[in-house]
Amino acid sequence: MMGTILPVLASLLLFPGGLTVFLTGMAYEWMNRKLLARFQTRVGPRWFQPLADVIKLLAKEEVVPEDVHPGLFTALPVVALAGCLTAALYVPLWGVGPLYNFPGDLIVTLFLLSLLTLCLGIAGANTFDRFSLVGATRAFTQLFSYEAPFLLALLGPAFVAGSWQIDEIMASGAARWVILTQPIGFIVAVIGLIGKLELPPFDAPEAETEIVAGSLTEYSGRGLALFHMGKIIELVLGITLIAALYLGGLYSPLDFLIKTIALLIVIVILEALFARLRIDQSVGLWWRYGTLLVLLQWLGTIFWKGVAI
Amino acid sequence: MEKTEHKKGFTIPIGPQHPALKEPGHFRITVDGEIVTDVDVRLGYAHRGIEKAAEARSWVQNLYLFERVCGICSHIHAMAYCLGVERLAGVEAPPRAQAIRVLVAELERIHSHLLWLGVAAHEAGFDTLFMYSWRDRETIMDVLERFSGNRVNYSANILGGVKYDLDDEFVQFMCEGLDYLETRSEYYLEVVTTDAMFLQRTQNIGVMTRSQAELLGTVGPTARASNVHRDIRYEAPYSAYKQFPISIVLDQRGDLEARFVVRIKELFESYRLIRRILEELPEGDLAARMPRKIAEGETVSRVEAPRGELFYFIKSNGSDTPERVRVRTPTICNMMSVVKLAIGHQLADVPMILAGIDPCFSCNDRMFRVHLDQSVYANVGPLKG
Amino acid sequence: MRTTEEILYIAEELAAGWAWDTSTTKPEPNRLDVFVKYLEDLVPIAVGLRVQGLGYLAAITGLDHGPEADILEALYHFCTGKVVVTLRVNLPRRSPVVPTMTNIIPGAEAFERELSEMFGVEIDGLEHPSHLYLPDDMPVDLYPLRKDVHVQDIVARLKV
Amino acid sequence: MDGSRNHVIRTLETVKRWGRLNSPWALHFNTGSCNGCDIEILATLTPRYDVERFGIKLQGSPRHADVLLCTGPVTRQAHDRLLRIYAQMHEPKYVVAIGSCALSGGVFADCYNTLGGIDQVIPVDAYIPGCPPRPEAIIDGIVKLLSSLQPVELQMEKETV
Repeated sequence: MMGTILPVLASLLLFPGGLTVFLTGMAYEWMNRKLLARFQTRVGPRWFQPLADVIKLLAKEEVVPEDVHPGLFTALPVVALAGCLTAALYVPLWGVGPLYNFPGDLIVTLFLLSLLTLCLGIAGANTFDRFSLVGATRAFTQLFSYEAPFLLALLGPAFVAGSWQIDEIMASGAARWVILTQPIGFIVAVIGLIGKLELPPFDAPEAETEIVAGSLTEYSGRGLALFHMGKIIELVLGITLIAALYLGGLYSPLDFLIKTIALLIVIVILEALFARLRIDQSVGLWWRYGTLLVLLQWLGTIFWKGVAI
Repeated sequence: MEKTEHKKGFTIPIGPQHPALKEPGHFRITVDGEIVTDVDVRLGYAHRGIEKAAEARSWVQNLYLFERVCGICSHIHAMAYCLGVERLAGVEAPPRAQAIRVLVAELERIHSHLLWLGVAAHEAGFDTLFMYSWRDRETIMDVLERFSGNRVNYSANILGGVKYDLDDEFVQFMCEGLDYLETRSEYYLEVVTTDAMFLQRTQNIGVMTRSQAELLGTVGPTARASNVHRDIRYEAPYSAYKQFPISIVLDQRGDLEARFVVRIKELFESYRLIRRILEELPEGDLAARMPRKIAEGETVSRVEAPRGELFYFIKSNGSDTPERVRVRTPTICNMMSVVKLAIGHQLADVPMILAGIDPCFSCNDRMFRVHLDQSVYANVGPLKG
Repeated sequence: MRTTEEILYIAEELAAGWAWDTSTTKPEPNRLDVFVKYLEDLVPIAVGLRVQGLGYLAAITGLDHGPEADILEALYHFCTGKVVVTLRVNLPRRSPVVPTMTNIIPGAEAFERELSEMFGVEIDGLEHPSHLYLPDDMPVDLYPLRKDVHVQDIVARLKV
Repeated sequence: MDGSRNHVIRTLETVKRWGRLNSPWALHFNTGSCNGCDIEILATLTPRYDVERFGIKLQGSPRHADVLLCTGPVTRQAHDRLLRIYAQMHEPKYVVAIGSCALSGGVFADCYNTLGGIDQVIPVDAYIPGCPPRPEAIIDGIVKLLSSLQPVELQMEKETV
């Protein structure tokens, strides 16, 4: 009995879930902030900055505002983080193939990753703060417009491989990188990820100059820390997934580092380069172009597959 | 937090503490979804009662008080005050002092416009531009610091002239700074007119036609972006602007992009003027002697601050303190336009439109708290772009 | 573009033609002070200035001539180019009232509200003649810029 | 048993203190200043000074902030807002008064609408003089404030006494 539980616990708390994914997330957040700072000719944060932020937030007093459902207020960050941690089990983190797999785990992973945005939206709607409410509305709007293209873009490689299982898709794409055959899908996936994570220029749901901190305006201390960690983990998982499916799979830690960091740099460049889009602009952009392009890509792939057979 | 449902719609407060406003103002924005249906302004959070305090202080002490009406345009406030008091006393500052005053005023304009560019970019979520323009602004801050010893309230004016002189080393330092800034400004002009993503946030947003701008009484770059010829330096040259004329920068479009373009183009005009002043800097004294008591009389002193026309009305009763000093800052003239322009736009555009007039609440609030009512503007007509 | 002299001439003619008993002075070469005797002439002259394209309302200044003179004065500054045309009206200190200009000049509201708050001048016809432009706890009958009100009085009457 | 428990608590406190020291998120509130100090606070974010080096981030929501940066002589209208914002911040919180006006009222000391300094309204932990203080001075002030936080040993002794 103990023999079976211990490895499961270890995989959840140490590797690839839990500790490893936290530390990786922090490292990537640091890289993100540091690179952005360098692009803006600043020095940027020190290497331990994300860790200090999280520790400080965890040690801070947490107040549950009036007018909110206290249970929901406390539970949502936990659910969001738990979703992200669970998703870590199905993703080839650090290039050490996914720990668990079953047919269709891609879909489950994607669902688990959407959980964070969903929780963010509900958290905003739960607090009767005006900024939070607007933030929640925007978060949901963005959820609907960015999850779909992201999902479709990731299903492209799955379709080629003829499987919904992450490691099988990875294996089928190893010989020929999917990015070469489905460049549009790749671009949509990267931009979809930025939108999903609410990073600039798609950060309308938490646009500081309009609605302070969006859904999270009323959160502080532990809740904020958990949401924050959920976000950085989702960043890591998102780029891992894209790298695994589009960039020829991840088979060693070195492989993982090179490909994910390259993707991160692309994302940071986009962050630094553009002004924030209004929510109607970012949504319009995706429903009008993103989704359409992916569908075109799909049609192409189907056609090509038909010819090949 | 009170419950938020209103009969009229959903109200979002911006300020007095809000990331978009580095200064305290309070806007109540009623939205229908993301569309703004009503805007209400309340000011007065920075109202200190300066005009009353001025009546109890001597003419010289007041110089330092008015310099601190606003930290961004401190020189121009002091300059307007000095020009007015000198006119009342019948004293004219020596030509060299006049030229140095104008030179510092133009340096201040450069600093203010670059500051504004950064803040406006930040409102649009374009932090890279914000960082770049503020990095370059440090050049001008260095110049000002080297000139006067302080970065912000440089206190170059005294009644009757200026305190500091220019030396060759400083002029050299300043010219290098200006050369650098000129190339940077060209780059910024290119960015704000060609960056497609940024244009999405500025083009055809907050359009104000010429007649609307006139009716609302806007001043400064906000008015000039709507093709209104209103620049005191050009209309009614004061101080050294008579010898060193400036050409007026106008734009036809009246949208946010035009306001960016006008302000950046004004930078080039400032660089040109400063170089010209340095070439033809008159020799002579730095200050004329001023009497302690100022002769009885009233005068109006109008100067062009970075944000628009600054209006001082000074009345002396012949004693060593002023009878009345009335300060009308440019922001209050332009504030009306924000209220009108914002309606019908997206919520996300409101900070941009607000930033578009370059509001300065501490200037503004030395006096006001305004409650604007829409019905008053009914005859202005819709201003949606 | 009209010269300073032309503008001053037009304004002078206008003041003489549109209102009774109006005297004008030129305190400075670029300024024209129009002393408006009857309050009801104030708005028509402003309309006249507007029609002639003579400037925009740059500011409204209040002046208190002190309790002895028993007069408050409101100054409406209109600016065009170099010219500043000032309409001046005297008001009794006890119950000063001026008509609103907001119907013809929307931007006047802020200035009028300042006038009313700082000097206790009632603005006839203003949509929101409400009190309190100053801090919320400012007493309604305390007008900071009147000469007989001292800073100490205000501070003493305000708590906190 | 008690000793080891103490040890654990001490370690935890040290870690917490380290976190607070290295991640001060700031909230800026202008209580009626002339903007001079405000633009210098904003300048600390920008490339030349870059406070992100020290982990200082400017936050929008009082709930997220640890340090309240106040500028200005506190006008009567801003008084209530200042109190409210201070109340909205969560423990531990620190207040820094920036600029002469925030210290004592500065040139506005005898104006009728100012209260003369932040410490007339809320407790202040650090004062940064200057009109306005240079960005370096502001950064120095915040860092000094944080490094003066009570060392863990002292704090624990106090609790046991």
